[in-house]
Amino acid sequence: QSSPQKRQCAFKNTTANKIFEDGGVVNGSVQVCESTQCCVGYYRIINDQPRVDILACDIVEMSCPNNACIAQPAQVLNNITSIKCACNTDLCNNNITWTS
Amino acid sequence: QSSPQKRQCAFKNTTANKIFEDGGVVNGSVQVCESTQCCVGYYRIINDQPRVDILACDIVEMSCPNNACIAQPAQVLNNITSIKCACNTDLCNNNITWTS
Amino acid sequence: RSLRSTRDSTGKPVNANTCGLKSLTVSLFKAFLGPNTARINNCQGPCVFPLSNPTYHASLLNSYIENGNAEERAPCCVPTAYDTLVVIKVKPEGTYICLQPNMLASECGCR
Amino acid sequence: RSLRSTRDSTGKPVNANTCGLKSLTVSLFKAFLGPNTARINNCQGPCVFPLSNPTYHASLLNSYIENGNAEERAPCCVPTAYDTLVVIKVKPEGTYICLQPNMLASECGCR
Repeated sequence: QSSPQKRQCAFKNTTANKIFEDGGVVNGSVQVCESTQCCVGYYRIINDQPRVDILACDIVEMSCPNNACIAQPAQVLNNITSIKCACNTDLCNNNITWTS
Repeated sequence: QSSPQKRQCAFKNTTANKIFEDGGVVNGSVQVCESTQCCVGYYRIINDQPRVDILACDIVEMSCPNNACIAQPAQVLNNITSIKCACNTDLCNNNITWTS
Repeated sequence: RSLRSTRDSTGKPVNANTCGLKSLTVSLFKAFLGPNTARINNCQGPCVFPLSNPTYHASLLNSYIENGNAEERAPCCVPTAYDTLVVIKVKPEGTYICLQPNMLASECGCR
Repeated sequence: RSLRSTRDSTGKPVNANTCGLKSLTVSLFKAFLGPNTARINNCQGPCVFPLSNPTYHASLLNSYIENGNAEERAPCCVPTAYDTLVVIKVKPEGTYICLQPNMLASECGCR
């Protein structure tokens, strides 16, 4: 985590969560991460398809071992099925790898 | 405790404890109790003699079975020996009954 | 004004099947010149799902233990709010009356 | 600013002989979309005289029990302060990030 180059992540914030903007400077659809090497994507499964809610620098998790954004096991919370992915290369969270 | 006549107690407050003044109207050395039938006296034992610190309507204890102010067992707190008495007749706390 | 708070009576009723407030009166003879005794109450009862008045921490801890981690300290029924009591203190300079906080348990919860 | 509080490390060191903070990490998979796990810590250790970080109520309760009243609930080692944690929640309208209070035990005491 002492890389001289700052991680860049795809940025999208459909629900306007201000806290995600604390993760780094946002320029259009790209965020330059201030204090993490991880990008993250959060999706809800709607009509069997993932719909992106948030793409950002990952200020929640502590680690991201994958290069590509591979979906973690689905979670059902409040009767809603959600998936997330985290990854450690620039803009890697633009595409989620997921099989229903 | 539903007596129509309000209890009168001897009043003395050497350390100016404002809370005791909440117990009833003070007129010189007499306090007319607002909400108790009990009078109380607090003493420190100095050179084997009780020295009065507080005489007032008793707003701390819940009961006072005695007519006269008979000293309760001495207590040692902060290396100081203290006694107290409580009683249920007008001005009964003017004199403490105590044997060293 | 009331010198002895009456919030005691608003605590949860005693129920042996859940964490709640239980009447307890103790002597104050060794601590204060007055009062002689006080109803300080106590919190008692099991902390099992659904927990009484839990924090999020207690709920997570309970789930963790129910998933087989019996060696962890389980949530415990303790006071979560207190009332003050008027007490008589003795100092070398004299005898004082004061409001002593955290004396009387008034609410319970699993922590 | 620090999104995950660092106050954990200021808690009392683990000491089996007294009530104190102990590291505990649990899964949040059933509660939040993120993080996957959190170090929520736990309070553990005996509450005997002199009590750790007691309230006046706990001290009175301990004296009462030590005087032979073993049937009362004894003071218990529980969290007395918490830190918040940043978590991801899911609602029908979307996915949210928020600060969840009372998630991480940061101080312990006998209650």
